[in-house]
Amino acid sequence: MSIAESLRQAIAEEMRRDPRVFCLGEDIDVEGGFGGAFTVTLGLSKEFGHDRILDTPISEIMIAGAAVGAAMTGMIPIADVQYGDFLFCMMDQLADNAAKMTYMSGGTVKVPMVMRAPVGATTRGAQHAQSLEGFFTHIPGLKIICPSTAYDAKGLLKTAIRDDNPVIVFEHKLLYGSKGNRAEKSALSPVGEVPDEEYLIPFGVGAIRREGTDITIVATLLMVYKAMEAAEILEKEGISVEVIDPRTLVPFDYEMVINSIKKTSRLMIVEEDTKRNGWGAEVAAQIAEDAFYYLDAPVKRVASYDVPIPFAPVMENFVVPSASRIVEEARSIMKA
Amino acid sequence: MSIAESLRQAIAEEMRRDPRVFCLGEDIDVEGGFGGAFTVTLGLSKEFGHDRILDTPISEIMIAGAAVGAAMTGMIPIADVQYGDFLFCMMDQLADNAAKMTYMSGGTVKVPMVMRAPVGATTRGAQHAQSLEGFFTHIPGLKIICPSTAYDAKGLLKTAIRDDNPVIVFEHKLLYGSKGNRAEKSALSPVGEVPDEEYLIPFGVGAIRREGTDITIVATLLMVYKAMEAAEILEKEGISVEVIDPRTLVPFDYEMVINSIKKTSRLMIVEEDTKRNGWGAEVAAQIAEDAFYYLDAPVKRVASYDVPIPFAPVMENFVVPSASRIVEEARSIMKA
Amino acid sequence: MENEKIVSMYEQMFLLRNYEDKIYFLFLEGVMPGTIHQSQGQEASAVGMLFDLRKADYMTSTHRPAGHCLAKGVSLNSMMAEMFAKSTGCCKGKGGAMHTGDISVGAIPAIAITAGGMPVAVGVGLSCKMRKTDNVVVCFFGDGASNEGAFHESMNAAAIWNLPVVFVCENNLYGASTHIHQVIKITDLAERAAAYGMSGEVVDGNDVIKVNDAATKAIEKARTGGGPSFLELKTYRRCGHSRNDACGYRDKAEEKEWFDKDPVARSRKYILDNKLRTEKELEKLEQNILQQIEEAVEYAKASPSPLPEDALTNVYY
Amino acid sequence: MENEKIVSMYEQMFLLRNYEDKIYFLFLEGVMPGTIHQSQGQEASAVGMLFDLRKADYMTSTHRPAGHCLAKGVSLNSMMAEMFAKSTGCCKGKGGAMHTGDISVGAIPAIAITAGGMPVAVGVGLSCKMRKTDNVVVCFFGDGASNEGAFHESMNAAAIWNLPVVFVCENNLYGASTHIHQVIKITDLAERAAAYGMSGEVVDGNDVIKVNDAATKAIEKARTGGGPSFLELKTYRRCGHSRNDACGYRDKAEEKEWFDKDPVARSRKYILDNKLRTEKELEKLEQNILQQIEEAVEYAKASPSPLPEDALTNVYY
Ligand SMILES: Cc1ncc(C[n+]2csc(CCOP(=O)(O)OP(=O)(O)O)c2C)c(N)n1
Ligand SMILES: Cc1ncc(C[n+]2csc(CCOP(=O)(O)OP(=O)(O)O)c2C)c(N)n1
Ligand SMILES: [Mg+2]
Ligand SMILES: [Mg+2]
Repeated sequence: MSIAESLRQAIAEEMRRDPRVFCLGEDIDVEGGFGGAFTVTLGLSKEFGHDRILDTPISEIMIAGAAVGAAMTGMIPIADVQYGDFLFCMMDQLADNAAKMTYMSGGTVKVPMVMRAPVGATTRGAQHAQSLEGFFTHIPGLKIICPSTAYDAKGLLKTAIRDDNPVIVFEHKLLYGSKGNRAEKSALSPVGEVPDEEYLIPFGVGAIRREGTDITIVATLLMVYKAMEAAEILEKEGISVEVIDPRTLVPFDYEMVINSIKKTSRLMIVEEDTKRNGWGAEVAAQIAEDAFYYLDAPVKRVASYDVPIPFAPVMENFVVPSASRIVEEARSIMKA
Repeated sequence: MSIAESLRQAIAEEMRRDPRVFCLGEDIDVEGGFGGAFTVTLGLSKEFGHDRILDTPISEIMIAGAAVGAAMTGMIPIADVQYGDFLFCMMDQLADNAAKMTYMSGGTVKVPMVMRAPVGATTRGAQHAQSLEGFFTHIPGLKIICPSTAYDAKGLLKTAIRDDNPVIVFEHKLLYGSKGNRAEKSALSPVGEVPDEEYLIPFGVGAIRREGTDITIVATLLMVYKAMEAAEILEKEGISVEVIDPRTLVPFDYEMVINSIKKTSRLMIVEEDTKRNGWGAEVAAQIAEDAFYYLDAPVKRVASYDVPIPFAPVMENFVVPSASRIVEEARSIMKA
Repeated sequence: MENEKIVSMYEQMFLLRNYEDKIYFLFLEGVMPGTIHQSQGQEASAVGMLFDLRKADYMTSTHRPAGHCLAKGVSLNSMMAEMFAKSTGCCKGKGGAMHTGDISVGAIPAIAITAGGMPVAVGVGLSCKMRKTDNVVVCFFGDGASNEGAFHESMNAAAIWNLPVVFVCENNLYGASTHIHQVIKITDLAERAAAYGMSGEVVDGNDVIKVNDAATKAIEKARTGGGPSFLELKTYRRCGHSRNDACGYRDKAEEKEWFDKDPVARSRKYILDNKLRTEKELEKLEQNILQQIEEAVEYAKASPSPLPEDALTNVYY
Repeated sequence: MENEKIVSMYEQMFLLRNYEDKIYFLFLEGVMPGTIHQSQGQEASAVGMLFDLRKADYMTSTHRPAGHCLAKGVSLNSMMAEMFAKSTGCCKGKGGAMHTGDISVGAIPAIAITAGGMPVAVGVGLSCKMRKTDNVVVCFFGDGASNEGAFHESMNAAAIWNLPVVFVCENNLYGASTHIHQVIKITDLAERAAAYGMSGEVVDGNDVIKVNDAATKAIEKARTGGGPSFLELKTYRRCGHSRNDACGYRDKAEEKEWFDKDPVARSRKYILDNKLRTEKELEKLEQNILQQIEEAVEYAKASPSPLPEDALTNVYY
């Protein structure tokens, strides 16, 4: 099953289970339309109707604010933004209202909402390419998840929908496996097993994608696959890489990473977000603080260079971390 | 001279020097009004008129976007946001337009604008208290400065106005020294010497506020003063603290910090921004990468706890780093 | 309108006025942290709009929330305690003067971002409709807020979805120090409703009876599936924008003109002129309210402060 | 209107149409990266609005910028090269299809955030006014964009400051897959101008002569200190919203009705009917344009690609 399909399944199952759950966003299921920019909500209105699969005007402030208001008063909105970049248009509602309402009210108000946002560079130019995780991990009160497989996408999204707090789901455009007109060139579109019986995946529990003994690589979303690709190559050179996918950034599974470092004593963080103050900076700083004495080498961050994402594929591919860049950095860490 | 006065002087001098320079913002110089929330622009319209000291509607998207458009076409806007928190309302214009225009245009367009934003917790509650540096250091294309003295405020702002790129100036509410009705309870309001002759301060050059041999503390804005206070106390215990004020976060004076660490081999970063993914995370990660072998102890970050800023002073004072917290952390680092 | 209702509304306005005056006094005494944005002069708006709401109905407010909150039923003691930053406050001392509220009585904790509460009100209205209740939401905001993008997106969404939202623009002529006619080119903000296919009406915001008439109509319309309305209440601040603001930006003649239209005094005069109560009866009732306010202050002062570590709780629900 | 102007406008529309058709063909061939948002069917808007602008005047555009850019004078070669992601592109290959422009001819690089270019246009207008020039800015945006907060804040600011901005809403009935009447409750978006004290006018956006008439009036007004105007051009996309969009959300009858009103065909017919040119003359002139497009493709293909490391330059000016 593709990630787009597993997300759709998660939404459908939760909407069947709980009448409070509904979706809102731009073009999420107009008749004859796209089902959202990446087909995740395609066809859901057939079963749930257009009242619960609510197509909105192009009004991001309202979409986020309406989700907050609905969540505070008995509903569980799943809001959709066509490209993660547009979260900037609703930043105030997410940072000042969604994230702070429970706290400002002294714990008397809850805001059980989900905000879904596609990220990643896909040769669309700088305003349709950003990975925004680092902006949102910096906001107390939000939970941040980033599923990289169909299995995780379904299990984590269902957990997010049942969480009493605002959760932002970062999904990667090249991992959806969107079909037809919405298919993405150069997409990876991993398909994965998704069991028929219901399951949930708790936040804050990472997944070891590959075991290794020389270097620990922490990566999310598309970068998990780049890291795995690099690990294959490095193995041939006798460098054994352990790849950890934290799956959620807030909360973050530091225990898993530190246990891995105890074994490898080397850490590389790979993120598509730009480097300066990306989520990797926090993880690197935290690990350097908590696991300082287990480390034989400095924590290495491989991230997009600190530039807006360029349009030309040759430049975009250079800016975003590639398997070969990961391989090179790994080699130099081993030399260190 | 107070920081508010030195900022006002910088603006006035640059407006006299260059007719392209103008100010815009809410309530920045209405007759009989406040001169901005912290009096920085008070009275400037007397000399420059209301065309160049432009009071705007409460329209943050427009304020930032208009600054971008004016900057692209021959003007040099200095935009004012009453509280830094409201930058979230204009986030898209700053992140997607101001920061990316030069790049997206292949270097053919310049955006010489200044965005002034007051930060810091002053018992106003969570929506009027945030320190947002960490959000903006994460945006490629912006320069970020944070003057903590009257001398720096004037010299850095003048440099910012003459810079061909968008510069965000973070100013601290408790350091302005705003007078009269706009005076802040529990403000520090440092007064400092400001020479009569013109001067500029280059970006990327920190200032050593105090020399020391045991621990290097990097702090900005209000935290510089908390760190100095802590240093006094620690000195009596025989712990010699070097306090570095980087003065600008993007670009950042890593050389000064690393040279200091070579001497002290211990680093503490103190920021009012919340810890997770604050600017301190980036500095800690970068130093842990570049100065790993000079460090005898993990880089320690002292920051606001990861919560929205609470209203009650007793809680606010607990959340925001205090001199005593810095002292305690310093002691434990020395034990490490 | 029944006479008892008029008297009850006066009582509430008297409470709001004297609560704010008391807060102002205490603030100047220095016993209260932060800042205050008070609503003296705008009591007819809060009371007239909210008097007929049910507990299950909702209200969203602004940085100037005290009147709205008291009129929606947030307890006087918990309001006062919040101002004193006590753990018995309606926000446990975590919210403060700009975020008071109590969801258990339908008062959404106030949002201090100008117009920031409007999209939230749309969501509340959407929720009322989706849950098939006949509850409504009254959304307060100021004249200055009507220039925010959030205003536009919220008005349009409520209109197309026919939501039970009553948008109430408290036009007190100023956004902080800026006169509304310096920042709009039209005469009445009510004209903006047409851009969304919504009905807009200008109301004398200093006459609680007129406000309440308009309110009951708009609320009934929303409750019965008639959709949103936009009411522009012309009113005025007797106080400064915040803290110790001398209002140097206001014309003294303008101030006098409006102070003469004081909603509380007008209502009191109406009651006496129409003999709904005698002077004596009114004084008794007023004493009673002043007494409650004093008790609220005592309650707040006697209440425990939060512990520093309490700051670490309630980040998540 | 002089006949030669009508012919010249037709030439430009023919260029825009065939440029887009060529791009579409090349895109399907797979030689172009990214996505495309094309403007076939909306040529009368770009050409009619911009034909009379001076080089020193400005234009802001959207995610659908090709027509606007070509009509404002961005060179055909540099447009084509940008689509091929070459370093000879108008944005050196860094911008891409959604950000084309050339400030040296007054074409602000396009902004792909819906309505995101509107506040920028306000700033450009402010700059034109503050620098005491008589330049104007034409600000393009779509029907869907009119529901963004940025639209509201920009319209109001331009109105109160009386800026030389001509707001042009290209109402092609859809925002992506969403019909405009599903997201607004009014009939014409032009009605929204009144909320800002601005004049608003509905124009047949598929008739280049009517568009140009409205344009010249609005531009003249802006140039002479008369302030901003709002024009709603009713038009239609012949193409999909982006890439290979089959437009399954559009009613076929609606499509037919609009395709019959094709602006390029109408203009051509007008020229022949009024004997401004003979069929032969038109074909010659059209061949010439098709030739230029082919040459642009050759130019683009022959142009050098940027180096990977070029990605690290131009972050700062
Ligand atoms: C987004 C945002 N911008 C600016 C402010 C600062 N501010 C607080 S109140 C206010 C004036 C609001 O005016 P109005 O909407 O008329 O409400 P009033 O104060 O008159 O009740 C301003 C500018 C804010 N809180 N939020
Ligand atoms: C802020 C923002 N939200 C959503 C999008 C995604 N998007 C791109 S074009 C578009 C439709 C715009 O419709 P309209 O304004 O009518 O312009 P048109 O495409 O019809 O030319 C949308 C929703 C975006 N680019 N920016
Ligand atoms: Mg007001
Ligand atoms: Mg459209």
